[in-house]
Amino acid sequence: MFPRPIETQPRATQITYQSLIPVALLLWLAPLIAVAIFSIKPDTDFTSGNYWGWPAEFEGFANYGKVFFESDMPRYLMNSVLITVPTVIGAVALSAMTGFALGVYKFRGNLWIFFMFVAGNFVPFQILMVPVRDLTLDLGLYNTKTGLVLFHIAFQTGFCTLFMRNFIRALPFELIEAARVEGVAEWRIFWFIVLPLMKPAIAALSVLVFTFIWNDYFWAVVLTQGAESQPVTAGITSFNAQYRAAYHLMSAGSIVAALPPVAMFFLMQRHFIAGLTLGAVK
Amino acid sequence: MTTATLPDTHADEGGPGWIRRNRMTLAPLLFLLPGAIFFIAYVILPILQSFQISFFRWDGLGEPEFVGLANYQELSTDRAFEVSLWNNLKWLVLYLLAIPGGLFIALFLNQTVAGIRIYKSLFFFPFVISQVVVGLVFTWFYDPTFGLLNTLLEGIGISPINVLGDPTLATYGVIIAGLWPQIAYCMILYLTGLNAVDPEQIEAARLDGAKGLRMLWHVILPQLRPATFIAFVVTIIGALRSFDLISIMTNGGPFGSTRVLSFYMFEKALSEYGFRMGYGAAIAVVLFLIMLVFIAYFLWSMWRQERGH
Amino acid sequence: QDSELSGTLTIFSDMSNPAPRAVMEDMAARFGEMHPDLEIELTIIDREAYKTQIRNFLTANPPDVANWYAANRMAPYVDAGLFEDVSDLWAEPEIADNLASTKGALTLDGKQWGVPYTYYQWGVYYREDIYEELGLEEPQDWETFKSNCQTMLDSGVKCFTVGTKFLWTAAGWFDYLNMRTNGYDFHMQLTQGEVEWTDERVRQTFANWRELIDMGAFIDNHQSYSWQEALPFMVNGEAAAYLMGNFAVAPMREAGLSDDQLDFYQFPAINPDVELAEDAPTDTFHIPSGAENKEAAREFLRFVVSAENQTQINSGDGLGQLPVNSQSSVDDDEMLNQGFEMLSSNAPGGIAQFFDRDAPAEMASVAMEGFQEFMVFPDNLEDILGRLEQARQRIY
Amino acid sequence: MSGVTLEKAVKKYGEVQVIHGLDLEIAEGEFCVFVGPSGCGKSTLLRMIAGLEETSGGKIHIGARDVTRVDPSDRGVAMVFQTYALYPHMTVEENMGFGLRMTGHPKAEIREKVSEAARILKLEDYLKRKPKALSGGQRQRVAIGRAIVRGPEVFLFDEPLSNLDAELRVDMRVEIARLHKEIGATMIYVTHDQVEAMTLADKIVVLRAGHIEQVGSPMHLYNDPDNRFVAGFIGSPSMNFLEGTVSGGKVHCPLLGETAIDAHVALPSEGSRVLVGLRPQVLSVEEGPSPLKLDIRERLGGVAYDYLVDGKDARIVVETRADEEIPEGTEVRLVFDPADAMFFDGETEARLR
Amino acid sequence: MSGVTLEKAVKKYGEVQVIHGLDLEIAEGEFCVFVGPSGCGKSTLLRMIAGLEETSGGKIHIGARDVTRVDPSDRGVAMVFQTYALYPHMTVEENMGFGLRMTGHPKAEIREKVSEAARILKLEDYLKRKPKALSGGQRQRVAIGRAIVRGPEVFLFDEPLSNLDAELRVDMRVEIARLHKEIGATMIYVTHDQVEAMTLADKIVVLRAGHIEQVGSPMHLYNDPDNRFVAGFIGSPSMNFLEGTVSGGKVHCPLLGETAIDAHVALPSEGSRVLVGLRPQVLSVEEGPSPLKLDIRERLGGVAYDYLVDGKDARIVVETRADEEIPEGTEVRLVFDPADAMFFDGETEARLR
Ligand SMILES: Nc1ncnc2c1ncn2[C@@H]1O[C@H](COP(=O)(O)OP(=O)(O)OP(=O)(O)O)[C@@H](O)[C@H]1O
Ligand SMILES: Nc1ncnc2c1ncn2[C@@H]1O[C@H](COP(=O)(O)OP(=O)(O)OP(=O)(O)O)[C@@H](O)[C@H]1O
Ligand SMILES: [Mg+2]
Ligand SMILES: [Mg+2]
Repeated sequence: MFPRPIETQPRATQITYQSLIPVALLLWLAPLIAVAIFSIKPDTDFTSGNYWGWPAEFEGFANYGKVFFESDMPRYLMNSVLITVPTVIGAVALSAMTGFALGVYKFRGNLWIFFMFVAGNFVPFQILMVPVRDLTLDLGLYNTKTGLVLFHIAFQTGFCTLFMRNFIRALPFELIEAARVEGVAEWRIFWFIVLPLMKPAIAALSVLVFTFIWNDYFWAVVLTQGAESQPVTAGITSFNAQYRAAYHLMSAGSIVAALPPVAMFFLMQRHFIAGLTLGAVK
Repeated sequence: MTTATLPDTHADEGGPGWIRRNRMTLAPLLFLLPGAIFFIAYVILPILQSFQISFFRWDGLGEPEFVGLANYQELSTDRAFEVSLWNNLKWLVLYLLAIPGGLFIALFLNQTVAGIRIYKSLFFFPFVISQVVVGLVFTWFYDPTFGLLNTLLEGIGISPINVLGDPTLATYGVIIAGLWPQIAYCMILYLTGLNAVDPEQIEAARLDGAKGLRMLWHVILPQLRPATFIAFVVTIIGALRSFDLISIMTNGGPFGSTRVLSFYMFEKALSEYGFRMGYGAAIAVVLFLIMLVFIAYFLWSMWRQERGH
Repeated sequence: QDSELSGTLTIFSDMSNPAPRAVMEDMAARFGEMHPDLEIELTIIDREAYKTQIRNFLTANPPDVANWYAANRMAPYVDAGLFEDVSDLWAEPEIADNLASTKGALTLDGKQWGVPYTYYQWGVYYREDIYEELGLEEPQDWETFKSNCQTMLDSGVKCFTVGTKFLWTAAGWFDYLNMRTNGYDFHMQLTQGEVEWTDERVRQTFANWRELIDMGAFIDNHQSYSWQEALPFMVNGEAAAYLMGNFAVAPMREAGLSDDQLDFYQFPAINPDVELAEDAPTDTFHIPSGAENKEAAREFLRFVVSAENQTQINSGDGLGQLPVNSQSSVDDDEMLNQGFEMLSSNAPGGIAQFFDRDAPAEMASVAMEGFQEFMVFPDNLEDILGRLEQARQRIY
Repeated sequence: MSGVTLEKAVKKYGEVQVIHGLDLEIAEGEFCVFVGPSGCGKSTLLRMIAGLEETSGGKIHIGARDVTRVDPSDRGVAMVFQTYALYPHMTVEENMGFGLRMTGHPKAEIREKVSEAARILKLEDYLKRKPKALSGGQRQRVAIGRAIVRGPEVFLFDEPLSNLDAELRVDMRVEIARLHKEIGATMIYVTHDQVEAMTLADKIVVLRAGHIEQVGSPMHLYNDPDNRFVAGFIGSPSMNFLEGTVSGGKVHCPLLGETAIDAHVALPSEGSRVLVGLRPQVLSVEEGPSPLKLDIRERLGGVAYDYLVDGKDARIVVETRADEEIPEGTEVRLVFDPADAMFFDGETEARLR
Repeated sequence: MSGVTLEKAVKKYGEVQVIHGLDLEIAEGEFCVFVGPSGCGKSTLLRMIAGLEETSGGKIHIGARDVTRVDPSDRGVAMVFQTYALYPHMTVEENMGFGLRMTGHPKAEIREKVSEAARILKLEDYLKRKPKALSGGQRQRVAIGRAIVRGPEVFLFDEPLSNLDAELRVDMRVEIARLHKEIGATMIYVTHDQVEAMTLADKIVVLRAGHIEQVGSPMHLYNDPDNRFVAGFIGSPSMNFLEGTVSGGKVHCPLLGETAIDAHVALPSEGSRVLVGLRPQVLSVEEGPSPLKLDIRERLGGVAYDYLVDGKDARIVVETRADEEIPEGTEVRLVFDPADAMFFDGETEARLR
């Protein structure tokens, strides 16, 4: 292991290290901690200039209550869920199939099609902005969650295909051959053999795509408008406009917006990190 | 596949016979089709369309008017475009600092002490949070009147600075905000990379007398090359796509000094005052061409890998 | 007499803030009562979102009636043939007589493309209590304006708060300084692209502006704030005045400023030779050319501009703004009264819409960015003007 | 059940031909082993028979049927892979029954066949386990069980034991031999472990670079190889080859000093190069002046191997049993019965008989 | 150069003790092999000598120096790892010279030493290649070369050949033996391949569960094992053990039928359980009524192994040379010279002498 395991070092070094980590962590997360503290401060702290001090009193319930019951935040959150979940399902389903096709079959152009997905995934998505917006308009899906979901599925399919295909490639090909010798139809091989084996990849991808989509802002701005279809990332800005300089509420709103991916991350940490390293691209 | 259950009198010509004989061709096609259709419709065709639109003058409402290369000509004299291009370059270069930064933290955390897993994931935290929130947080951090930065600066007797209001500093301010999650990302990549470093090689190097930085440079870093490569790719992509933070933190300002290409094209094509689809598309094309260098590099190295197998 | 109206009338509106929203809903309900056979579908969209969304629905699924703004702001849609020519309405005496003051703002290519429903004055909102404390009066001329400011600065209060992050607030200052320096007609020529930005008269405007900047009249770091974020400076007494539209009054009152603390004055004359002119942005209703029920739509527009309706919607419980119909009465509100007084009797030069409504969108965005830069780096003036001139030549 | 016949079977990958028109007959119930150095085409040939690789030319028959263009699933073969290829998400029982389930057999029948196979392979106690929870040898047995369940006409094995450690390999080898005795089906088995080939096969097929070098029973190949390649490949330690020249109807080898070998075979013309093949088992050494020196003696307890070198690159291995005490470094002479020597042509490497 | 001495060496991982106070002396220039079953602590012990694991107790000397707390790089040892542990991004030359480079030797000297090592190992043609472009055996040679270049007092090998295939393993084994003769340095070698141990070692250390079972020369361990464990571990195929009981000064084994064995050793008291150890090489079989049956005969050309079973779980291996034709399935009797049998106590498993 590098650097040298700390257990083999003198006791003093060990203690220094052990106490350094939390300090470093506090510094590293200082901005977030600040926001968290903001979000439980009373309004008066800001007018009286107590920005960085300890909250004069705990107003967390009031602040979060306001966010949940007196603003459009719940609506935005709901939108985010309704956008993110179908996208995750759609992208994972489509890419499991494309990944299977590209990973298992040999046919002319296989690698080129694969590269098409990969390259498309790395495209600066701004170049898609004008045409995709027009396409969405033409489909009559502008400013609908469906429009956003369809696009996200398509775009994420590129990334997911890269991921899935490489994962399937790494599966022992003999499993598929064994099934073929046993007379199993191709789609059944996909369904009964490959899909169950891809569970870890599917889990990792789902978490990854979930955070990507949840945190998307650009496309939310380009393809949707207004509280009836915008996700929380876009909503938070209009929320902020609504509450102007009310930092305690803005902070509470930001925390609420950040919470689902964070929760996802903590619940599915292992998959998440596996996903990042396996796919290793956004 | 479903037809097999029915008795079929024409088993020999066409029908299931044909399906059966060609199923190794049909199967990949059918599996590929839904994903490919989606992807082509929403990604590939739009790229081509963008190229096409960039040759037109179009306000997105009326009829597009073909203007040839006029948009590109205008770009070559457009100061705002020039600023955006330079800013993109700054992003590219400075964003790469995330790689050594991530490596440093990863090395710091690559120990096995109690609770280290929790620490690792907490350090990774910033990456999971939406850039919108990151942008807001840093905007407050930089706030000229009450921001923590200036509170601290005052504390040590330096006059306050308005990072995001100063055209010479604003871009750097935004990049620093962007580095925060990106460093976290690189850190995780390196942590997993370090996990995969062959312990026997480290031991061999220890017997060979390599220590500290020399060990890092000669033995560890070469083994971390895959992680570095990936970190490089994602950082470049992140740098070129940067939009959210700029939009949240400065909205391109002050007076356009923090624009990058992606933001500028949004401004030109879709924002409140933007009605120039053709021009926006031309900016996108330029951005795409820059990115193409990296895409080509990535595909090339992937192609080599595939060959290597 | 109108009961023959039938079918559906779809209305898209951007009146999304709580008070305007109620007004709009009420207006639709009342119109519906008058026409029982007519079904009214009202869609209210977030005001900011509406600005970009209008492009999409005008082409994709046009309603029968839509909100928008007057003057050049509607030019792209008029040029693209997306708005219906409503000159016929303006030929009706009811409208022609009572709305004459805003006819110009709704005229493009010699035709009228919509009707106004409200407008509001711009001017200087100030902290009466601070002025009193320092013994200052509402200024009537440029010198007093500056000397007042100096007094305030000496006592540690900034003269003006402003938040230019989103640029348009700087344009308000330019509008006033330019109209006071060069007059309404010149301002209009400039926004129409008929005058060079490098013109000596334009420079004079900026020179006047610079005097204020050099004094330090504006709060620091205004480029980091939106107009709302600049409010606390005034509320907290760190700045004494705000050049803003009347819509700023509500949040200031909300933030705790009482009527004793808050007052309004007209931007004073600079060049005594030019007549005073004012910004009074007009909000409007239009009929998209793709509308299906144009007959009902026209009837709705007539209803909107009627004196009675305008009185009602602009009242203090409603929009709290000024009615356009000259037969309407103005609500009894300190600010509105002053504003109405000012616009109807003390604006002989003319009434402008606002910079980003008078100038084409692209010009507006380039120019406003220049204004912001000027406010921070006045020394860059030459460069800025050169850029604006270049843009002018390209755009018009 | 039925045998397998190849007729001019050819396999090309693009331009590269890896199987060069092989003819081969494997009788019903025979245990046939393909051996050969790595890359010689053993796996490819097996996979062609399975249908996993397309046959580029020639014909393949299983029994009387021409299966050259038939899908793998319809050939009536079962294959056991080197990596076992067990479905990791299914239990042993499900693994073994999967093929039947997918081809729509009734549940009861599947269960019956699976339990019969499990009995043969002593897997009854593991039916509910996942492959992960099994040892290497058990996994291998499951893989074989999966093949048995389908009751194929032909079993194909591709190096099934190479992932097991030495001890287990011996056990499983014995078990496969027993299985063949019990089921009696045709089996084709690929290996490059020649102990496996020798002990299991009824018939060994020696392949080299896509060609068949020799076909025959193990002892036949050991005792009567057709050429130098087969002679060197079969037998452990490998046969020693000494360079020699024909002179006066006898063979002179520089390494043997002055003594010429009296060869009772048809030697080529005077002065031709020949190779003298001598198995380590037929050699012994005695001290004496010689170009050869005892380099290293490896003692394994029961036997010892003496490595002789001539100072250049020749190396000769001699298997000795008695614990003679010739010190390393001594010059030694080879002693053998000329009747045990084999002779190969120096050019064609064909056996001289 | 110098030997290695362990004094009460102890290794603990937390609470778990894996090396239990070993004493061992390895003379200068000696080739010492550690053998033992997996997990017995061979690698741990080797790594303690290298300094890669801290020593929890006791002392380690290399030559006269106490190195117990010395840094690995300063111990004057070089290690060859099972996975070779070559730096993949460096050429062969750089790999071999890396250690010297790190300790600041001048370039010319490094080059000289590298080319000397390359000569010894016949690696001259590959100096510019990266490890990826080398075969397994070549990689192994580079790993050894890297050790040689540093001119250490002690070479440590941890199962260096276990990743090679059978044939290469034989070659490399011979090569390592030659290297030891040529350099003459002290070498410590870990393996669980007992052929390697037998052929390479001057001294074999048999470990079990962190204890030394026996130390001695290979032939000593083969001919005179101290206990059942060593007897079973050394020799291939393994020694057969037959259960027996002492009765009337002789040993009765059920598997041998009525005949009792006349043991010329100090037997325990009447009725005690003893184990009779018989190597496959000393056994032969003849047809006749017996509890044993010839199950399978494996013919390997030179030798054949007969597997005898008793229908329960005993299995006896007999090595036969002549090609007797006893058919499989026949009942057979074991024949041997009682002088070749070894006896072990049934409880302690210690050798009875
Ligand atoms: N897909 C392929 N494309 C091109 N050549 C191939 C392909 N698969 C195998 N070959 C070549 O065919 C030859 C035979 O390969 P095969 O796998 O049958 O060898 P093998 O005898 O099984 O070797 P091993 O003992 O290593 O398994 C080799 O030279 C190999 O390089
Ligand atoms: N880091 C460790 N922590 C705890 N126990 C360990 C550690 N490393 C090894 N052990 C234990 O020490 C014992 C000896 O391990 P060692 O690796 O030396 O065995 P070995 O003889 O080399 O086995 P093999 O032949 O499999 O390589 C084992 O029981 C192992 O479980
Ligand atoms: Mg093979
Ligand atoms: Mg070990």
